[in-house]
Amino acid sequence: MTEKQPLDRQTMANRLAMEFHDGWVVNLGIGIPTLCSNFVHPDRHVIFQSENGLVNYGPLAERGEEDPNLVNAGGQYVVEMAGMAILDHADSFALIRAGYVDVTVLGAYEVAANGDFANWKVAGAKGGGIGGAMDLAVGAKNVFLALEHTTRDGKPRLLERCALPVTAVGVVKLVATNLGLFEITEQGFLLTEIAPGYTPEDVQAVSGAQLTVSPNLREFRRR
Amino acid sequence: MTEKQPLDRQTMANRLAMEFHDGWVVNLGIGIPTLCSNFVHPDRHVIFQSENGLVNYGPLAERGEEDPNLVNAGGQYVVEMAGMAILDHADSFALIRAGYVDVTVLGAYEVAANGDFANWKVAGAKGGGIGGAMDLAVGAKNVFLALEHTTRDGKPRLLERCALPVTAVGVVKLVATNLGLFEITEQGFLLTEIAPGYTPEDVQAVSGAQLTVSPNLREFRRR
Amino acid sequence: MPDKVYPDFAAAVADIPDGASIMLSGFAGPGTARNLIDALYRQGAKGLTLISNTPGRWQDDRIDSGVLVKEGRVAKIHAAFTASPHPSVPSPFTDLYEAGKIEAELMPQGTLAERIRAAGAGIAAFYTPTGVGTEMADGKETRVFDGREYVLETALHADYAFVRARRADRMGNLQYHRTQRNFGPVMARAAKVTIVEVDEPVVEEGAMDPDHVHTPGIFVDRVVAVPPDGIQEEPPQR
Amino acid sequence: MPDKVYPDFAAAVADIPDGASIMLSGFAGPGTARNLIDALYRQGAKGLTLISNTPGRWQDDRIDSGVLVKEGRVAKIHAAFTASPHPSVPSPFTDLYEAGKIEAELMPQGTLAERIRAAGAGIAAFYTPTGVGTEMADGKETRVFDGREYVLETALHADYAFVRARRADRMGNLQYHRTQRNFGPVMARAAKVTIVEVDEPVVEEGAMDPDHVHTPGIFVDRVVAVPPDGIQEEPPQR
Repeated sequence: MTEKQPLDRQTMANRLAMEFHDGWVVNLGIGIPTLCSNFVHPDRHVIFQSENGLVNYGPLAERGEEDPNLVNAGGQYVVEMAGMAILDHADSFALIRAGYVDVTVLGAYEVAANGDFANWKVAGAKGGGIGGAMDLAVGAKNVFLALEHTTRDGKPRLLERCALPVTAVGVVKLVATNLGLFEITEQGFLLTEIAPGYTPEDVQAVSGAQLTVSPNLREFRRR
Repeated sequence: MTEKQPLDRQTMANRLAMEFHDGWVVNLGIGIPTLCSNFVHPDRHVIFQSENGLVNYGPLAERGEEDPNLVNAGGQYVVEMAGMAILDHADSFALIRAGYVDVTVLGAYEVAANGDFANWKVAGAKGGGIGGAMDLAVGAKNVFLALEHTTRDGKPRLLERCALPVTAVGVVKLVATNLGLFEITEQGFLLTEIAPGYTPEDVQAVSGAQLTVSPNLREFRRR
Repeated sequence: MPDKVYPDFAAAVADIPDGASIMLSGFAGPGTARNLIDALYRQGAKGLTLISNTPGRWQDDRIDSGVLVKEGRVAKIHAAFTASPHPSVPSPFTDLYEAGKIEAELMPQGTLAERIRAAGAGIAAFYTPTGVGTEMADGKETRVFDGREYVLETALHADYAFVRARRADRMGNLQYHRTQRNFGPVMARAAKVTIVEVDEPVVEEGAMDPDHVHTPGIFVDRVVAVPPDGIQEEPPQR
Repeated sequence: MPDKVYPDFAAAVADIPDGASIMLSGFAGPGTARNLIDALYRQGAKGLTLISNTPGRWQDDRIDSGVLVKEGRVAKIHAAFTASPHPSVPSPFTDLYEAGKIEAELMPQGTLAERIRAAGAGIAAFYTPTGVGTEMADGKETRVFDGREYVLETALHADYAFVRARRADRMGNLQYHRTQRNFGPVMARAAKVTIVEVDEPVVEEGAMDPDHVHTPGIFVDRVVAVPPDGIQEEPPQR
């Protein structure tokens, strides 16, 4: 019997990046999603877009080659890419709301079986941090999430309904956690790929929603 | 007794241009209003704006120096001015609606004592030509009109209420015709300057609204 | 990545079906995609809906939307003019319109631009002060904000946009020259498929300063460079 | 023509009264008018309303809106964050907000940008799909267009805007460098008085290609060039 091997953050990000189509416009949130840009598909090229007005930017800047005025939405210094373009903030969010982003990958505190998710406010807080997430969630053609399967104290993040205030309603299509890959369907969470050494029962035990197991369940793809 | 001398179009335009303040952003309609740009005030500089995205453009282009892609809203070739800027059409009308135009000078078929005017549709026509007039009329801080005092068959154009479909409601402040200069006040048309040889009674006789005569009535200013 | 550079105008408009809605950039000449309009004329599509500043003028030696209108290929037009701005400017539209053979929606030019902008910005509708108290507000919802009255206008979408620019790179990034820009940037964002003709040969990615790209390539689907024997911008009339 | 070039930051902010509303450009550093914020801090105005992406962070060595917040000079803030985006990023705002000593209106960043854009476009309100079904739509009017639900949002105006750009000419025409642009163009149009600090010495009119002016000077009221010993954009942290 294989030892249980939860997936690391880069593996989760890579798996979602494998779903990017050639030519897609991709927006990556802060945290695990940012790691998607490290995955380079051999025969597909994607365009990275950042809500602070960057279209078609390059990888993170190496030390010493940063331009102080060229950052992504996470405030990280990035480098230029041939064919890059700059927009002001209103035009950048116009682009997002109008559906020109093919996929946004976001982090989340919770995701629900009905496609709702929550990522802007923690329990009991007066304030929140929305940033561009609500616009991306309603504007992007596909919303993918990358999150740890449970909270630090072991509570499930995959739920029947979100307990926290939601970021958007019914938009999530695909979720990668450290335990597996889940499509959100009419029937809720569909477990399609699973971390090595785990059984569907293991994953169900730490989930707050009923999972459906794909008849084609396979080990989590790494390439 | 002075011979009656109706004002020519350039004189009407000049008179309105004398009201431009230093630094004003000025938008000129097709026809008589365009002639305002020929008036150069010795110690005031204005910025001409055109609704097709031109900010701070120069005079009409001389023959041979036209740029086929540089026209004003009347489709006339103009020359560049140091400090010129270009906007797209949405941004250009954003500028207009947001109140950055200090004055627009427009032509009109009719103007009413309540500040309404009509310049986009003739009687009996199915179609009309609005162009940028409605946006300018509600957006500009000042709306000035330049028009002949009567139609070709002698009917008045200064009326108690517009008969034609209006372009905007209650916006006109100042009107120059070939017979005089009129402020629009709470009491309606106030005749402040008059063409040489005309009496207020002469002007009233060809007007369709009751005129008030300014106690300071003077001959139409030419400089 | 799909190649956006098309070999000729015919290929760039080949798939446009009867009944398509098409935004046409251009104001008083500059920005008008005359080569694409000419190609569409030859292609034969009919029952079209056009969205443009005017219904076009058409003189024998110049191609613009009027050539489609005149041939009865246009079912409806959304424009800021349904009469010639000048009696001296011929419009093949007028006779058809008076005869009820073509539909038209007339609106203020700023409303036209903003409705197109809204479509490309994911905004469904907006309140504008323009047209309040005029026929343009007839039958529309009005509402007072901070003591001023506004009229509700909705986004205007289209299947295609025809745009003319000065320069494009292989990714479809565009630069316009002077008042050629006009409706180009907003139409490119509002249409499902944006087709662009450019004055100059297509350049490689990286040839434009990113600060000076007017329309990012993600809004552009097809690009054709106007050849030396193509239709150039209308020269000044002498 | 009034001279828009001011000799120093103190002069450029001297007339800002208590209770003024101020838009602050800047996103994650670039575009933040740190010298103007610093001058306003020294000037002493209080009871301010700020409109900016975040309520600022403030570390001893960096000036941003947080320095005004921390000193209790801000009565209200409109922002896309009322909590730190990262627990690692300090915000002087949080304690005051939790204690009820500062008001805040939280909204999605695209709604913030579009509300500012609307103010500078003469649009009173618009329907956006963002925030539907969330707390952000609580108490707001929603409406269905073409089968999709939208929420009504209104224009957001201000008395002043503080913007940082790369270059200005004497008429106030601006160019931004890369993501320094962010909120600059829309805030410059939405505020009654726009004050700009620029990286480079002010140039003469005519030094910029008209096609590459990002913000026309008619939206700009005051310009100050950042001197060599002024506050430069935050260098990368090592």
